[in-house]
Amino acid sequence: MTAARLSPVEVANRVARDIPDGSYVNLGIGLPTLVGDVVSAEKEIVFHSENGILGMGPAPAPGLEDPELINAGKQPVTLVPGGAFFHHTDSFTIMRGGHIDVTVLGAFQVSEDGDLANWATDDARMPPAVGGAMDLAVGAKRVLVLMTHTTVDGRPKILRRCTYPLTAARVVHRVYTDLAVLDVGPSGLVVRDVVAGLPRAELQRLTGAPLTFADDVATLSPAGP
Amino acid sequence: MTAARLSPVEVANRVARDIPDGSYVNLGIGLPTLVGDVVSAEKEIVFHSENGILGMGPAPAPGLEDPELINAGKQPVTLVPGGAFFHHTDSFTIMRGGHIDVTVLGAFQVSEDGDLANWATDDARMPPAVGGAMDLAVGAKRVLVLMTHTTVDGRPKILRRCTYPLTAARVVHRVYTDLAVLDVGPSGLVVRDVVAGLPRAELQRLTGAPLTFADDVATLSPAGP
Amino acid sequence: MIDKRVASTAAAVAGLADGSTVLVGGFGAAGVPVELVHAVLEQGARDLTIVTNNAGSGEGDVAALIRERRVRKIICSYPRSAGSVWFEQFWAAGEIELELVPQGTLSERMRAAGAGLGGFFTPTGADSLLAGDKEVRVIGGRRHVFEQPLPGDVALVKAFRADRWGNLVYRAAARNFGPTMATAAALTVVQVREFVELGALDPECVVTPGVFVDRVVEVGV
Amino acid sequence: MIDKRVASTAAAVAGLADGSTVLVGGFGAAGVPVELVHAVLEQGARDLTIVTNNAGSGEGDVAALIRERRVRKIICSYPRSAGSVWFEQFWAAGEIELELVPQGTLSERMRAAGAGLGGFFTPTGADSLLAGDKEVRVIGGRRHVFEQPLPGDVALVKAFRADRWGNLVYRAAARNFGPTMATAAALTVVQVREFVELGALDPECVVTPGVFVDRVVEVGV
Repeated sequence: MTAARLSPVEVANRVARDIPDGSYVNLGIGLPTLVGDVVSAEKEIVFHSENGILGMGPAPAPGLEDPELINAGKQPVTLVPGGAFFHHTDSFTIMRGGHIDVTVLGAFQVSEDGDLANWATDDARMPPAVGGAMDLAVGAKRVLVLMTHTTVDGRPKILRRCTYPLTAARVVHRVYTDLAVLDVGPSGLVVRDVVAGLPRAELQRLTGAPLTFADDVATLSPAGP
Repeated sequence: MTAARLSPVEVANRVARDIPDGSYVNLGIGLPTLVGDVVSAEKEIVFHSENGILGMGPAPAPGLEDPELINAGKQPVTLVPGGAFFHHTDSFTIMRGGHIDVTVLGAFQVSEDGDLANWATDDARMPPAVGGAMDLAVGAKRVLVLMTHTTVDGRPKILRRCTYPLTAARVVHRVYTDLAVLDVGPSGLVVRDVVAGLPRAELQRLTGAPLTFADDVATLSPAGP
Repeated sequence: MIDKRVASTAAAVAGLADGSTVLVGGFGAAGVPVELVHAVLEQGARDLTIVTNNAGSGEGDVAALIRERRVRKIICSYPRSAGSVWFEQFWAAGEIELELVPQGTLSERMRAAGAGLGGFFTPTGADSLLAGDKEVRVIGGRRHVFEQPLPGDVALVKAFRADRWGNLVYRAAARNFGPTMATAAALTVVQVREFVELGALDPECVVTPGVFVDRVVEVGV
Repeated sequence: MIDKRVASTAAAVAGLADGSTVLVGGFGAAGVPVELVHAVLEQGARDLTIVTNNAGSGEGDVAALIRERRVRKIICSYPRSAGSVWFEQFWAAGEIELELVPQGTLSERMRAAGAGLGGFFTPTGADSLLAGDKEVRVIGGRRHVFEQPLPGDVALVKAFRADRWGNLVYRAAARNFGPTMATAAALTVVQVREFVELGALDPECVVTPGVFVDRVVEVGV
């Protein structure tokens, strides 16, 4: 195959380009946190953390960690000037109440209708855990998913219908993978970007739902289109 | 009639005696505010005001009024050390959530079951107005009513059933009037105190619901029993 | 770059559409965004629904909007204050609609809107005429009434200080409905006594984080 | 005279009854009232229902209560953190009950209890398995699920500073569930780093007014 999949940082770069200056943004734990590392310094983005922070800054210098200043992934962070602390109920007012402009979430599966499955698999050996995923999914104005296009064994994660338990129905606006950028449109998935060198038929083969292609499909490359 | 009705301040004195040290108290507007003026300085009582104050103190000295530090009756007040400000939604969390130990309310009518009517009469010429009366009535741990025993034209305000629109049903614990102190018991009204010189039959005549008398009825007098 | 500061009260209320629902802060005279309300008077929007605790007083603030026949309906808890003469006159003439809501329910309904909730059951008013034909349910042995979220198109709020991100602190009992209304409107407009530098507000003491605020204007009072 | 200060963590948790529902603050390690939880371990109450965001970590805090078989049920949003080994072991063996609640709903259910509300409709989880057999209602074109209040018999909270009235301020992201839990329990017990004089806390910055607090103990951390 001539197409090289994007690295996680490259996908994060692509997501970061779509976040407007001045946005209030919540990044899910895991891969989405990369977006915070690569967003342009020319934009003023206010990062929200579910555990009661607006204006979350990067990790502190070693030795300066504050165990009471952590993010949703329980990693030490900092607060930027203009930041504020509040309690959990107020924090979820922000999330559920439609005050977050953009959230970037990881996912196990996304359906062609924008259904999101990112909290549970069909593995019953582990106790279920949900955290704030459902609140973010129903509450953010724009839900972006950042994930690999296929599972580690090559099966599609973008499907007609999710097979894993849903986080929320019809909430995802756009999906960013290591192969493509896809919008969830009123009549299904619309491809906006495809990684350089990947034939459309091959992208369709790796996707479990029918694709249409935008008139102006852009080419995704590590340097960006 | 040989019995002298108590003055409003004398009734307020009687109410104040029943408020335990350390209580969180909300006083309704009008006559109930007198209770704050007469409560013993030996007790530490924290006064709540629905507009976002705990630790409300007395009126400021003339010239020191702060137009942004007012009570529920829109009169200037002060804040005592240990006081705090909060917003309306939090203030009503305190009121409705059962965190106020005692509220003292005025009333048009009280029923033998403890129904309270204190927000509307049957006069349809004035627009209705309710404020925080219903929240206090349903939320406080103990609801005390301070009112005259009868209307200005001598009709009973304590009734089998209220004829005015209800504020809340079965909420009043004790009624303090210028003639008596009455508990709302499981089988009706029980007289605890009667004003000096008032025959029991006369108290019953001025009351629109059957009374029983406690074994140890006390005598209410201006100096207190 | 985030800068929510605007130069005038006229700019702060620009675009207010006829028929809007406007949440107006204040309890008594404390926390009433008088300068913003007067800017609405100048701006001209009409057929407004005003959500506020009282129904205005004298000739200023919401009373002036009522007098100028700009208010179709008022949703409040206590429209009968001293000085609510314009409201009383229009109400008696049947020229203004009133939805009376218990004060805690008023605040809680706006909170529900701001918090993305679909409504709640409260015991407040469940035994009263104000329950009207609302759904009543016995929960824990007690009657509760179902209350719906109350969102605004615009909120007009008075705070004490703001930075350019719109973080707010308030003063004393002028805080009242402001923090809740700020969460509940599509467009939240705030007047403050003074602007401060970003970072000047203690992050532990910010009452309304800027995420809830769209425009801030300095009015000096 | 109001003085909610107690001299020891043992005195702070005295009287905790078997079978109690205990709200335990904290998110990750921040804001966990470790010293109070360990006092509960010493105190001996069993058959507890613990409401908390995570299911403990390592050998301390809630994990220790689980290990010692003192926890019948846990109500939380995320029991699968690194180090939740005791919970995972007991859960796999069917020896502990789990009620999984989305994080915002967990906090909101406790708020409803503290605010005297009978429950609320939320879109969160309405399309998920967690809706279970709960009432679902379409509101504004969107599915909502009815969620009930979640009160505690006791709340264990970690704050930063307290005065003798129990007024509290917190630090940074250690605030998390504390202010809500403090409203939602019949008995609210707080550990703080330090006591301050009455009047030393800025009345504009008090996060939890003392009305919600019953006992406070100084633990130095």
